[in-house]
Amino acid sequence: RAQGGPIRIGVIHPVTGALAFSGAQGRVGAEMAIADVNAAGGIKAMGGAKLEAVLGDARSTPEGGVAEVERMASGNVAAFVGGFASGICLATTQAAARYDIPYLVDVGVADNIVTRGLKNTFRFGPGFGVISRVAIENLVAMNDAAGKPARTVMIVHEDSLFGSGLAGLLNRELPGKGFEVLETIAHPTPTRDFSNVALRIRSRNPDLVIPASYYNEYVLLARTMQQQRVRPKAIFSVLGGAASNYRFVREFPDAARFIMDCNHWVDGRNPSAQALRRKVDAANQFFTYELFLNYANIMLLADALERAGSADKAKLTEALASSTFSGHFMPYGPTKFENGQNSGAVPVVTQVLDNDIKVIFPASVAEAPAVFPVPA
Amino acid sequence: MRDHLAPVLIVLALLAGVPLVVDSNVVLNFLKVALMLALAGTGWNLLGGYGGQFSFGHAVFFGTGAYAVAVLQVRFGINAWAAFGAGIVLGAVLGLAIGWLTFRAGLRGSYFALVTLAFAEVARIIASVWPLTGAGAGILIPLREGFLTLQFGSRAEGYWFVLALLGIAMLIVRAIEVRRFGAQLVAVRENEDAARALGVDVLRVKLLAIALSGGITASAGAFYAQTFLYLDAGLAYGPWISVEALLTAIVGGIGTVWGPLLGALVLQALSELGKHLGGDAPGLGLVLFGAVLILVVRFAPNGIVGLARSLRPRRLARG
Amino acid sequence: MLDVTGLRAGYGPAEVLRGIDLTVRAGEIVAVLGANGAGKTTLNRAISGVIAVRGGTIRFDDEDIAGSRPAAIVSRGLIHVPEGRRIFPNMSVRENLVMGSYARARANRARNLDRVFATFPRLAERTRQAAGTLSGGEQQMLAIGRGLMAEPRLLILDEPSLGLSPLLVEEMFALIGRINAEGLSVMLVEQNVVQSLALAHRAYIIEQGEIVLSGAAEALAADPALQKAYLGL
Amino acid sequence: MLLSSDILIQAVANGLLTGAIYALIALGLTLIYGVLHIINFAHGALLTAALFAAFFADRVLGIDPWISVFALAPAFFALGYLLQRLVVWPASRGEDRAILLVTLGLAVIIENGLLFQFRSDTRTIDHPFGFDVVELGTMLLATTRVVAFFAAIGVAAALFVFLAMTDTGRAIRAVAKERLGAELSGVDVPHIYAVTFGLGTACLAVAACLLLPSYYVTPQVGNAFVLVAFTIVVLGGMGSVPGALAGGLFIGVVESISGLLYGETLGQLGIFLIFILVLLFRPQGLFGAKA
Amino acid sequence: MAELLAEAEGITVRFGGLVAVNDASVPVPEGCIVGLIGPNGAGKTTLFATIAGFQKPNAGSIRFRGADITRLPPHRRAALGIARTFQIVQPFAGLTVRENIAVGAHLRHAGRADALAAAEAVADRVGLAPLLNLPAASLTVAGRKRLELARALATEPQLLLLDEVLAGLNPSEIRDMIPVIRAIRDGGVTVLMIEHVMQAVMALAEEIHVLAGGRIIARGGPEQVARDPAVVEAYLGHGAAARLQGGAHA
Ligand SMILES: Nc1ncnc2c1ncn2[C@@H]1O[C@H](COP(=O)(O)OP(=O)(O)OP(=O)(O)O)[C@@H](O)[C@H]1O
Ligand SMILES: Nc1ncnc2c1ncn2[C@@H]1O[C@H](COP(=O)(O)OP(=O)(O)OP(=O)(O)O)[C@@H](O)[C@H]1O
Ligand SMILES: [Mg+2]
Ligand SMILES: [Mg+2]
Repeated sequence: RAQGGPIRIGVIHPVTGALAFSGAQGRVGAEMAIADVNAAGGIKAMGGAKLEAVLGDARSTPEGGVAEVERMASGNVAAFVGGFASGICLATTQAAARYDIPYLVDVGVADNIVTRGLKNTFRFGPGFGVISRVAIENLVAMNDAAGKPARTVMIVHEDSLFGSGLAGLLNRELPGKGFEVLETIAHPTPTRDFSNVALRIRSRNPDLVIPASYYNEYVLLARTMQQQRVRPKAIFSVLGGAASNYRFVREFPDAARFIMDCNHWVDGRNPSAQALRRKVDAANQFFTYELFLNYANIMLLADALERAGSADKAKLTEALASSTFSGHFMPYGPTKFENGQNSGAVPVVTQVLDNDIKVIFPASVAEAPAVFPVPA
Repeated sequence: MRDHLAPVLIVLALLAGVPLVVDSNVVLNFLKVALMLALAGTGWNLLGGYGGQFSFGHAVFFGTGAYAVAVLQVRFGINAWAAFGAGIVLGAVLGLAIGWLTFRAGLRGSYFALVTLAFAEVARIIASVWPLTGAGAGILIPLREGFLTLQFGSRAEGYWFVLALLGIAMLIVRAIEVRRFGAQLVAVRENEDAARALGVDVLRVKLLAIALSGGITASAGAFYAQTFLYLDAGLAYGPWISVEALLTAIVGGIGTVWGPLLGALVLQALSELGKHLGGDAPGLGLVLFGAVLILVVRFAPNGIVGLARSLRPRRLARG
Repeated sequence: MLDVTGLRAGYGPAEVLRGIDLTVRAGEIVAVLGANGAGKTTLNRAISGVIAVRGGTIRFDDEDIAGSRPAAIVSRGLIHVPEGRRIFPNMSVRENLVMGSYARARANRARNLDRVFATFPRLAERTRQAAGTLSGGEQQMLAIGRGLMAEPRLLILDEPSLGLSPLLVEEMFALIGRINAEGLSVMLVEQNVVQSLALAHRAYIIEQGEIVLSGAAEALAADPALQKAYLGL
Repeated sequence: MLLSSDILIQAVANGLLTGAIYALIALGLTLIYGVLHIINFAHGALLTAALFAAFFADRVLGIDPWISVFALAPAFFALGYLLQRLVVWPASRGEDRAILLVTLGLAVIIENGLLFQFRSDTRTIDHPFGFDVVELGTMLLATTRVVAFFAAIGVAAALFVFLAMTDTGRAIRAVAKERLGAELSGVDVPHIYAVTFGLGTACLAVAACLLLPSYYVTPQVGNAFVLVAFTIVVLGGMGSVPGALAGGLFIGVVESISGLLYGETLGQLGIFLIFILVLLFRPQGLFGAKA
Repeated sequence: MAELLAEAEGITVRFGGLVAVNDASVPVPEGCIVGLIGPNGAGKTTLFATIAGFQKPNAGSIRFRGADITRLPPHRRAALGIARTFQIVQPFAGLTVRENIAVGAHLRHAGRADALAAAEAVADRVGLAPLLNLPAASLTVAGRKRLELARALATEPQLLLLDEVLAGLNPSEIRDMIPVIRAIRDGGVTVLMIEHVMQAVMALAEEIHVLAGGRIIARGGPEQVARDPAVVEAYLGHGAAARLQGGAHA
């Protein structure tokens, strides 16, 4: 590469097909971060070299992602960021590994993405195991703190990896922690109608409803529950599309109010997080976790480039593996990769309060106290 | 009879030489995916193109081949090659089962098309809830490169493998074309009653065709699983796979040996072209792809093979 | 009434009609005869606009209809009862007949239905049967009945006696004579040479897409060449 | 599991409400299928387009979908008519398998054109009756869906009468099976094809306007409904309007009940198992004529 | 009389309320040409369909070479040596004439080359040789009728069921076809034919069965049947009867 030329970064997301919304959000985050890095003077250790995004569309399939990896690898990218879905990430990391090009997984929560021994693969955010474990811990802790108002639970989950995995875990863990799981309802994505689910919830009248669904279904469920006058003591979701989505909060403030979610989220008190939030609002975009996780990943990559002082694959991989990056706005502390997984990464609990999304747990990063149980 | 196979063998040999002269992984990856689609399409074509039984659900075979190879390795520790073979057999057996249910009931035409679509959906739903297939979580084949594990280190090896599969499938189709079974299959496509009157056991012919078809398409699915190493219900049984299988065959030239291969290459190229022209704007590339697809249909109504034939001086029918 | 000059038509690369000249005058029955594949059906299709005309003119009531769409030609009262019946198999006998008055004579639908049922009592017995399950001969009756529903001014019949029992053939020819007597012009394509010539006023013989012989029916029937070629005498 | 009869009855009611919308979508499909003999792969994308149209009518022009339906139905009739006349017919030249590909191409274009233009956001409208319910004993039925139910039944009935009683309706059925015969009866075949396509598309516009108050819009949203609609078309008998209606209601109830008993995921299985069973024992569909 | 090759016995077929064939029996002696005539809608084609196995009879049985084949599917009957043509022709429209016939020939010839050679030989016999390479879709009605005949012949049948294969031919063409059919019989194939073209039936058939309203109303030699008042009344009409009488004397 010519000295002083831009450093090319492969930004791969599913921007067409079924996952288009999340993919597009992720792309926006990565592009914003790259613009910010460049505006701040580029990679100083490399003479102010600029970052350049090479955009790729995985078309919502693994093979689509791999085709992009191949194309970009032949176009000399220094690293990859993105993937979004676990299935895509599994395929793209593996393809990138053949070239030893470092790959930063943005969301892809499947645990085995980072347990396959691929030296090039790094995940900054928490994996599924951690998220679900922390979600249960947090739920129990919050319930205890509030005087155990919730005892009975119904779980509504989408039927792919994340929803069914979580439902399985909840069913195993919750009974030992003083909860009774009344019923577990799986639904496909998309589901056209939630009337019956609401009906069943109404008839069993649980204290707590735990939905684990993607955005559209989540919204339909919440709307239908409101319509059918189903009012549990709390709705506590995990990675639950709508409870950490400003569009939902804005469009259905009544249905969204007081919903809690254990999810990837920024440390809301962090100034750079607030700045990003403002910027996203100004750009008329929605501040979603796909967006800021990608942003954070680019920041992490920029830091590694600074330390490596080179875009060389081996050096960059080494710099990532030894990264102790703390200039991000996630509530994780400095990064520390163990077998490619950032061991400090944890989710937090957010709640819809005053038409905004606030972190309410753990206390160390909480912006507001939890409202639990929900006032009748 | 040898003469009939010669053109196929020559083209296969030429394709086999590609990795020796081209060392772009982009090209090899492109070809590899195209050949995989051609393989799925060749299976579809045997039943749909020659037999006239349009299936909208060939994903059911693709997915079954894929899941078989994954589940047998991961859950039962069976060797990858054996699992691959089992996947093909399973595809064929499933074909027999579906064929027996549908053809026996006299389903044909669009009814058959929609029933196969329903079978694919049933398979997708089952795979998304059955623990054996990993249910919603999907199933991951552990990454272990090597000949015995059927995971190829280099792009070229994977390419040759799928080329070999496609070659076998094409030779099978070609051989059928020039035999009694081929004539009967085509007769069934054209007019079942007339075929029956001429002593064709219509049910048997269709069953044999769907079994072969299922097996061939299952091999494409097995290859998919073995290449990307991860499967979930949507990837294995998604409706788009069924569409691609029929698209390659129809665009290339239905009921011809070459159709699926040409169709797959052209469609993949169009898709790349769309992507290229559409730039980074999501959707634009696919809009162009759709538009070109319609133009292809407009100007090559009998597929690319048909177009090529009409450009050549009229040949007397094969004798 | 119908005046065809220099008509050329065909399918794909093959030209089937190579310059046909033919007239049907008002009130006439004109028979068109010829061997298999001579182009009789192709001639009918070209006249009724189903296939493209490649040359020549077709004048109906002094207006050129070559190149018009079939629907427009039907509206003018030129009705073609096609070879092979082409009835609507999924619809009832009655609905088939009603479809006959789709483009013409809607107002007289009820009256014409009664007339057709009077002409073909067999159809009256089967008004609700799906047309596709009628026997071959019954389907032929239905096809003609459907054609009559449009109150044709010129009726083109393509092998109407095909597949009918001798008794019905007899009746069919009598029927054609009767409707002609009521003022309808008929162009009759037939293989039943003897009876056609007995009924028709004039006749044309087509061979390989060209008219090779024409004239008064009686004269043709006596023509030794024709007797040898078409009557098997 | 214990289920009170109250719940079962409400589930049946819910199923009927959903089923009516399915029926409407299936109606469009069955019409187009019946005449063009082809499965219109663009149906889902056109439904999506209709939903977008209804959405923007509401958001930009402030016209409630229940009002805008009176403009959108004719507009989509025209759209369907023109698509068939200007795209599908010329490109396919009436060849079945070419039509299949053309509609597939159209689907890709429409879906991705919408994605390109409007991005993949999920959009919803805030309907004045969006959260209202009709209370019927212990049942709470969403007002919007009750309205949709009656409207859908009305449209199906009107369509049935149209096909059975009018000349154009008969011409549609005639062209379906015997093109040459219809041409020679004076039917303008390309026109009838286009009318049919237009009617099928207009059904989608009605469905979209009824669906929108209780649903959402994304560039992929139509597909979920069309898969079910295919099932309904076969179940009811291809080309049969009463079949589509009965099939839609039936599938709605089956989905609802089996969803209630086995969960929504396996409930989907219920639909397809019924479908396969029907095909095996009554291949011509509930209302279909024997081949 | 020769031994019976095939026999339809007491066949009844109902379609809903309609009795299309009503207790009809037709014996077919080996080596003969047997005619089946009757008014339109009499049930002739339906009776054929039961013999060839396309239509299950509600009552009655079909025997072939003494064995009861009532339950055999059509393709098994074809293998035994029963071939039929369709009144409403059913060509393999997308295939050439040669390929059409070869499908029939494949019943007895596994090899492609053999089957094609056999197809050409058959085409020669029925006068389709010049059209071998044309797509079947481009044949005229009469051409399709010949094709029906050729395909059926190509299966090398012992019993050939011909459903109005002469319809649509003009008198001289019919005259040309008569020896073809006779030659088929002379080649050892028994023929059962439905035909409305009386000249041909009279010239060819050794025995004629007359079906009307689903019942056999008359049977016997051609002359005898043509004179039968019931047949004249129901089927021939007086004009045709008169012409036939005239022809017979000429
Ligand atoms: N659809 C078609 N495509 C191609 N060729 C055709 C088509 N229809 C007819 N032909 C050819 O055109 C020629 C004339 O056919 P046409 O049907 O007009 O004959 P005809 O005089 O009506 O014969 P017949 O007495 O058998 O009905 C024939 O050689 C036939 O093979
Ligand atoms: N599938 C069916 N459903 C109902 N009725 C039928 C069916 N098939 C035939 N028919 C009726 O059975 C009767 C006998 O029909 P068939 O075709 O056997 O007559 P045919 O003697 O061959 O007459 P043609 O000389 O006109 O061909 C007819 O009235 C016909 O309408
Ligand atoms: Mg003709
Ligand atoms: Mg008959």
